[in-house]
Amino acid sequence: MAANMNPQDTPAIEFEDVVAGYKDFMILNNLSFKVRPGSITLLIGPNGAGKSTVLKTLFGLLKPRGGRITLGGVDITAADPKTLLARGIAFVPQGRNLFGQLTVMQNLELGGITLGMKTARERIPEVLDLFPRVRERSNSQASALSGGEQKQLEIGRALLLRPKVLLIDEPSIGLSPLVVQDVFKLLRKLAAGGTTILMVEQNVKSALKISDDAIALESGRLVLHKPASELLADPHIERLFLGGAIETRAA
Amino acid sequence: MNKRNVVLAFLALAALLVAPHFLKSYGLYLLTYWLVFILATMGLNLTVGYAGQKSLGHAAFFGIGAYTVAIMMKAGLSFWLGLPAAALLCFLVGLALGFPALRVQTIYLAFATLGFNTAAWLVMRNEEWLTGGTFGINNIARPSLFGMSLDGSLAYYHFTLGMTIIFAALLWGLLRSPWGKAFTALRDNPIRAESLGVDIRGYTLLSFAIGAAYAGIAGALFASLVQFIDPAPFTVGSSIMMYLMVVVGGPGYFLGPVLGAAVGVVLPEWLRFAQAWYLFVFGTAVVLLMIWLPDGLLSIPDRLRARREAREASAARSAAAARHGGNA
Amino acid sequence: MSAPVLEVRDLRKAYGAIQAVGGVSFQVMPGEIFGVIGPNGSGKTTMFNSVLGQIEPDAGEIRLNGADITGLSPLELNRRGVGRTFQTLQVFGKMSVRDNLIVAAQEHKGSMFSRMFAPGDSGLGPKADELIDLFRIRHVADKPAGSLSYGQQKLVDIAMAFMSEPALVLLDEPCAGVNPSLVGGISTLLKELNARRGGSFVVIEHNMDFVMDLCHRIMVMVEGTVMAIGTPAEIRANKAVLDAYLGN
Amino acid sequence: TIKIANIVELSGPGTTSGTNFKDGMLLAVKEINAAGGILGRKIETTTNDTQSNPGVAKGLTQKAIDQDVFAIFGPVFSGSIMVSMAESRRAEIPNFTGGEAAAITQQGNPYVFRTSFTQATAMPKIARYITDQAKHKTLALIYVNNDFGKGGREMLMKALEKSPTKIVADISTDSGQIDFSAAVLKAKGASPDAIFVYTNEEESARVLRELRKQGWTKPVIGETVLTSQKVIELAGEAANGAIAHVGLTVDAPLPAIRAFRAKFEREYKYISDHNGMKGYSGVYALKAAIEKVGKLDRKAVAVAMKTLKVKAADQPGILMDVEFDKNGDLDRDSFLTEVKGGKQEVIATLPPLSKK
Amino acid sequence: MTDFLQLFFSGMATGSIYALAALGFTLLWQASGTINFAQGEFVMLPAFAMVGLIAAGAPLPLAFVLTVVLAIGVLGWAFKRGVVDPLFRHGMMPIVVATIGLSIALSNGVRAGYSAEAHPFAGMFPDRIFNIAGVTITLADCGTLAFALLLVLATQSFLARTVTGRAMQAVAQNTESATVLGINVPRMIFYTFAINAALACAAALLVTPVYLAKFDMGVSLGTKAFFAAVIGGFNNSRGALLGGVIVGVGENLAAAYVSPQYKDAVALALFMVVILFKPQGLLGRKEERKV
Ligand SMILES: Nc1ncnc2c1ncn2[C@@H]1O[C@H](COP(=O)(O)OP(=O)(O)OP(=O)(O)O)[C@@H](O)[C@H]1O
Ligand SMILES: Nc1ncnc2c1ncn2[C@@H]1O[C@H](COP(=O)(O)OP(=O)(O)OP(=O)(O)O)[C@@H](O)[C@H]1O
Ligand SMILES: [Mg+2]
Ligand SMILES: [Mg+2]
Repeated sequence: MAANMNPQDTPAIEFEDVVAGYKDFMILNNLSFKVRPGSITLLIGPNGAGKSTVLKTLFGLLKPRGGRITLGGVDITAADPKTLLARGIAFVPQGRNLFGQLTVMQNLELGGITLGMKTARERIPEVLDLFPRVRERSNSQASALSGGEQKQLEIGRALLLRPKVLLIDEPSIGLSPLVVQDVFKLLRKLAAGGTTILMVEQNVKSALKISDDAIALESGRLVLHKPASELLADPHIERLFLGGAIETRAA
Repeated sequence: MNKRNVVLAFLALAALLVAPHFLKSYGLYLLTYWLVFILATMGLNLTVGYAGQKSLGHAAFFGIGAYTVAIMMKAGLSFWLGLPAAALLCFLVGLALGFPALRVQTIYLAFATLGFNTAAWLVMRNEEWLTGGTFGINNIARPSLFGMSLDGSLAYYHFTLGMTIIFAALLWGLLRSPWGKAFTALRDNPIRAESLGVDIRGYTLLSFAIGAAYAGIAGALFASLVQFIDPAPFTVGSSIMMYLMVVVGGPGYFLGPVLGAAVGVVLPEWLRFAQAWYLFVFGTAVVLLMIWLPDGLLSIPDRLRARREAREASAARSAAAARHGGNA
Repeated sequence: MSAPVLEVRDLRKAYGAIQAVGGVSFQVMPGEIFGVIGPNGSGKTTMFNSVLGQIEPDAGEIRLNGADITGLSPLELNRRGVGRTFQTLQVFGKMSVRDNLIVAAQEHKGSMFSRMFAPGDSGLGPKADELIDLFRIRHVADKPAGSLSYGQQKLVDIAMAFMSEPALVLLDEPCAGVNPSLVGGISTLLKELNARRGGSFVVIEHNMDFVMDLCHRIMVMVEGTVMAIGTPAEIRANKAVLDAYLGN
Repeated sequence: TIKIANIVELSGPGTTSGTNFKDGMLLAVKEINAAGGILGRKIETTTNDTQSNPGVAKGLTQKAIDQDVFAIFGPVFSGSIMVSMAESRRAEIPNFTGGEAAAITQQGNPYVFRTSFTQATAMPKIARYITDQAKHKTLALIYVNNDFGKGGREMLMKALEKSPTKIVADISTDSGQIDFSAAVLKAKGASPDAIFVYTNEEESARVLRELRKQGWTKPVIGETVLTSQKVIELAGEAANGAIAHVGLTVDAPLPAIRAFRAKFEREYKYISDHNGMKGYSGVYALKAAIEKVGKLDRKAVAVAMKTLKVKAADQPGILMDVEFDKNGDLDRDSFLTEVKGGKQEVIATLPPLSKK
Repeated sequence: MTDFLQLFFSGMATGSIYALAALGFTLLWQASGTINFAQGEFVMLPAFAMVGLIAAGAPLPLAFVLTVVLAIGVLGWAFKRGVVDPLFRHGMMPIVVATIGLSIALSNGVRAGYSAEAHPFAGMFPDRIFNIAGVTITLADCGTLAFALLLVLATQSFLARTVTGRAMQAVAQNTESATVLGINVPRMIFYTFAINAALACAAALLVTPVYLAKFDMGVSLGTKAFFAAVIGGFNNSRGALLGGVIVGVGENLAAAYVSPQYKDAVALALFMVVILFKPQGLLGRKEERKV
C-alpha cells in the first residue's frame, strides 16, 4: 500500500531529509518518509535506532537541524507542541509521563487543558469507560498506580483530545496481553474513523497485524518502508524480528 | 591521569611554589586563606558533589575543627595533638549527622544539616566558658614542624600548601578506588544502589564523616592562620557560601573546589576596585556564572569534549547512512 | 525433593482499602525459572517489593534457603545472593554504562576497607565487557546511562542484575521495550545461567512468548491473590486464566 | 601624601556602625585636605570592607601594611580589632579603633588608640547616675548577646557591684530580634525601678515600642545608643522619656558638634551617630599628634598619642576637649540625655571620670 | 496565665509575619520545584521601593500598587527570564546557587546604592492598642494575622482548585509531560514568579513596620520563614501559616520559660524533630512512591 501510494495524495505526515538529535549528537540523518492519512504506520527497529527521536522531533520536542516536516502539506518544522496540539496531533511518549503527586482525575483534566475545562470534563467519562482499571483508581495519586495502570491512564489522557494524528511510543510496555489487544483494537477503530496513527512498537508481531504500513529504522536511517501485510507474509519474517537481520538484508 | 594532566599538575605546583616570591604579605595571606578553603570545600565536594548528600552545615565542622585546636592549644597542648583531634572529632560528629541523612533525603536533608549548623553555632556563641562566646579566642599560636617555626607567613603558607596537597592526594586515591563509584551510585540512584549491594547506610555516613574531617582539618589550619576565632565565620551563611563554592566550581569534579574556593575567597578581593559595590558585583558574577555554566566552572572541558565526541559520532552515523545509500 | 530456594507464605500488603497483595504463597525450587503473570494492578510488583525488602509487608513470611528473611533490607538480601531489577528504569544516570555494570558487582569483592585500595574497576572490566557485548551496547558503553534510549537503559538495568551472578534473581518485566532479537538474548542468558550454575529466577512479564518458552512454572496473580500455579502447558489450558489475563 | 587605611564593617552585622565610622572619617579627611593637609601634606585614604569577619580584617590590615600606610582606622567590631591590632603592632602602625570593648586596650599594645570611651569608662558614669542621682534600687537589664552587649553588661555589673542598686533581671536578646514581648514581660515581671536597655539601634527601637505597648511607664535607661537619632527615628513616639549617657552625641549643646552635625548631614543625607563622630574626631586626634611631633614618624606619633591632650578650642575637629592615657584610652566630658518630644536633649554634662 | 496569653498572642503576630514570607517558599516549591534563597531580599526590595515612593510623595496605597507592578516586572518577569528559564532544566543546585548570588547582589546593591541605614515605615494600620484581660495587642498585630490568613487561604485554594494552579504544579512535577500536554510552561512559570512577587510585596507592606526597611532585613526574615515553611510543610501553603505561628509562639515561650540565650534552639529543636519524624512537614503531603 505504502509503496504504491497515490502520488497525488497529500501525505498526513512527511519527513524530508530531516536531521535531528540531542545537542550536537545527530541521531537522524536526512530521514525521509511519508505517512498516509487514516493509516496506522508502525515504526520498528533495534533499541537506540532513533524511533523515539522521530516522534519527539515530529512533536516539536527536538528542533530539527535540517530538512522539513509537513503535516497534511503544512510545514510544521519549527512548531512547538502547543501549536501542534491545536492542529490535532497528540503524543504519548515512552516511559512514565504522569504528574505523580496529582490524582488520576487531575491528570486527566490537565490532559484536556487545551480543550477547555468544560469539554474535558465532558469527555473524561468516555475515556474512563475504555479503561475500567483506571476508573477504579480515579481518586488515587497517580504515582500510586501500578505500571500498567499508569500507561493506561496516559493513553487515555491522549485520547481525550480526539486527535487527528496520534503519535504513540510503545504503548504495550507494561500492559497485560488482554489490554494490549484492547488498545490495538481501539487504535484500529480510530484509524477507521480517519485518525492517522504513527506508532512505535517492539511487540512487532501483534502490532503488524493491525498496521497498514511499516517503517524500519536502523541507526537513524530508513531501511525499509512496506505495507505491513507484506512484511507479515515475508518468509524471512522470523529473521526480521531478530533485529540484526535487517542489517544483513539491507547490506 | 593522562600525560597532559600530569604536566598541568606540575605547572600548577610550580606556580604555587613560585607565586609567594612575587606577593606581599596580604597576597600570601589570601593565598593561604584560599588553600584552607580548598581543603574545606574538597570535603564538602565529597559529601555533596560525589555522594549527592545535600549538606548545608559544613561550616559547623569547619568551626568545630577550629575551636578544637584553639581550645586545646590554649590548654597548653600541641597543635599536632589538636589537628588529629579536630579531624577525629569532626569525623565522629559527621558520622552522627549522617544518621538523619539515612532518614531524610534531598531538600529535607539540607534542612536538617542547616539546623545542625545553627545548633553548633549557638553552642559556640553561648558556652562562653569553653569557646569564649562572642569575645572569641585570641592569640592562637602557629605550630612548629620538626623544630621549625611556622610563625612566618611564608612558612605557614608552605605548610598549608603541603597539607592541602597531601589531603587532596588522599582524596584522589579514595575517589578513584571503588569507593568513588559507590559514592556516585549513591548520588545517582540510592534505591538501585542498595539493591546491588552498595551499603548506602555506610557510604552515606562515611561521606559525611570524611567530608567533615576535611572541614575539621581546614578549620584547624584556619584557626592558626587567623590566630583568632569567634563564631562569626561558622554560621549557616558560611555553610551556604561553601555550598556555593562547590557548585560554582563544579560539584563532582575533583578540582572543582580549587576554582570554587577561588571564586568564594579570591574573587571578592579582586573586585574591591568596585568599592562599595564590590559585593553586588560579586553576587551578580555568581548569578551569571551559574547561568553560563550550570554544572560549574570545571564542566567546560567536559562540555568541549562532549561536543567533539558528539560531532564525531554524528559524522560516523551520517557516514554510515551514506554508505548504505538510504533505503533498502 | 530438595528444599525451596525461596518460599513465600501468606504475604499481604494493603494500601488503605486497596488490598494490593492479599495472601500470596509460593515456592521457587533450586534451578527453577518461575514466571509471575497477571493483569495490571494485580499486585505483582507489590509482591516483589515486599519480598525484596523495598516495602514492608503487612503480614506473611519469606524464607530464603530455609532462613527467615522477612523484613530484611534490600542490602541484606543482595548480600545473601538475591539480585533484582525494577519495573521502572533504574540506572545510574550520570555514570557511564560500563561503570554502571562495574558498580553493580564491586561491592561483592572484598571488604569495604580493602576496596579502598582496590583498582578502580575492581577487576570486573572483562565481565562488564562480556555483558556489554552480549546486549549489544558496545557503541554506547562510554556514554552516561541517562542519555540512552529507553530500551538501551532497560538492557543496562538487566545486565546490572547479572553482574554479580546472584543465585536468585527477580526480574520485573525485563522484556518491556526491548527489541525482539534481544528478548531472545535475555532468554538465552537466563537459560544458560540456569543450566550452568543452577541459578533460580523469578520473572514478572507480560510477554507471553517469552514466559511460556522460558519458565518451568508460572504463577498467575489476580486481584492480589494466586489464581493458579502450574507448568506453561497447564496455564495455557486454564480457562480462568485465559479469561482473566491471556485472552486468546 | 599621608596614606591612611580605613578598614571597617561595611557589610554583615556591623554595617551601620562601620558605615558611620567611615563616613565621619572621610569627612574629616576631606576638610583637612581642603585646609591644606597635615604639615602641608594631603591625606590619601583607602576604604576596605571587613564583611564583619575577623579573618578578612586580618588580610586587609596586611594589605594596608603592604601599602605602607601611615595609620589605620577601624575596625569597629572588637573581634576584628583583636586581629587587626596584632598586625598593626607588628608593623608599628598607629591603629585607631572604633571598638568599645574594654579588652582592646588591656593588652598593652602601644599602637592602638580609642576614638571613644570604653565601656569601662562609660558604664561607671551611667551607674553613678542610676545609683546616686536617680536612686533606683532595682534594675532590669536587657542586653544583646554579642560582644558589644555582653561587654557592656559585664562593665555595668561591675560598676553596680558595690552600689545599693541590684540587678533583678538579666535578659539576653539576639541581634536582629523582632519580637521583644518575652524580654519585656520578663523585665516587667521583676518589677524593677528602671529598665536598662543595651542593644543596637533597631533592636533598641523595638524594645522601646514593646515597652510602650505593654504599658511600662517607669524609667528606661541606656548607654549611648538608646537615645540616638536613629533610635528616635525608628521608635517614634515610644522613644520619649528614654534616658541615656552619651559619650559623643550630635545633639550636644556645643558649637563644634552642631557644626559637625550639619556638615555630616549635608554630605551624607543622614544624621551621624556616635560612630560617625568617632571616625571624625579620630582623624583630628591623629592630626593633633602629628603636629605635636612635627614630623611623619609613626613611632613618635604613637608615643605622642599616649599622653595627648587636645582642646577643642585649638583643634575644632576634635569636637570636645580630650585626653588620652598611656593605654590609648581617652577621657573627656560626656552627657546625660533624654528624649523629649522626639528630640534628644542634654539634661546634664558629666565631667571626665578622672575628675571625680 | 495573662503572661502566657500575652506571649502567645505576640507570638502569633510575629508568626504571621514569618508566615507571609514562608508562603513564598511553599508557593515556589509547589509550583516550580525551586527554593529561592533570595526570598528575604524579594521582600526587602519592595519595602525599599515603597519607602522610596513614599519619600517621593506618593500616598501609601499608590506606592503599594506601583510597587506590585514593578515587582511583577522585576522579581517576576525579569527573574524568570534571566535566572529561571536558563536554569530550570538543570535541576535544583544551580538555581539555588544563583539565588544565593542574587541575594548577595540585591542586599549589597541596596546598601551601596541606597542606604545602609534602617528606615522606618509607617504601616497601613493606625497605631492603636487594645487591652483585653491584661493582654495588649496592637491593631497592626491583628491586621497582619488576618491578612496572612487571607493570603494563605487564597494561595492554597488557587493552587488546589483552579486548573491554572494545578497546571503550575504539573510543570513543577514533570516539565516535559506538561509540554507534551500543551501546558504553556513558560507562562506557568511566569505566573508562579509573578504571584510570588506580588505576595512578597504584600509581605513587605505588612512586615516592614516591624522589621524596618534595611538592606539586610531579608537575612533574618528569610531564615525564620524558611524554618516556618519546613515545620509547616514545604508543599502546603497552609503549612506556611501553621509553621510561622509555631515558630513565633515557640520562640516567645522559650525566651520566657526556658532560656533566652537558647530561644532559637527551641525553634530549632522543633524543626529537627519535625524533619526527622515527619520530613514533609506537619501539613505536608508525602512525596510519591519511588519504585
Ligand atoms: N503506594 C501505593 N499506594 C496506593 N496504592 C498502591 C500503591 N502501590 C500499589 N498500589 C495499588 O496496588 C495495586 C497493585 O499494584 P502493583 O504495582 O503491584 O501491580 P502489578 O501487578 O505490578 O501491575 P502491572 O502489571 O501494571 O505492573 C494497584 O492497583 C495499585 O494501584
Ligand atoms: N537525551 C539524550 N541525550 C543524548 N543522547 C540521547 C538522548 N536520548 C537518546 N539518545 C541517543 O539517541 C539514540 C536514539 O534514541 P531513541 O530514544 O530515539 O531510540 P529508540 O529507537 O526509541 O530506542 P528504544 O527502542 O530503546 O526506545 C540512542 O543511541 C540514544 O543513546
Ligand atoms: Mg524509544
Ligand atoms: Mg508491576
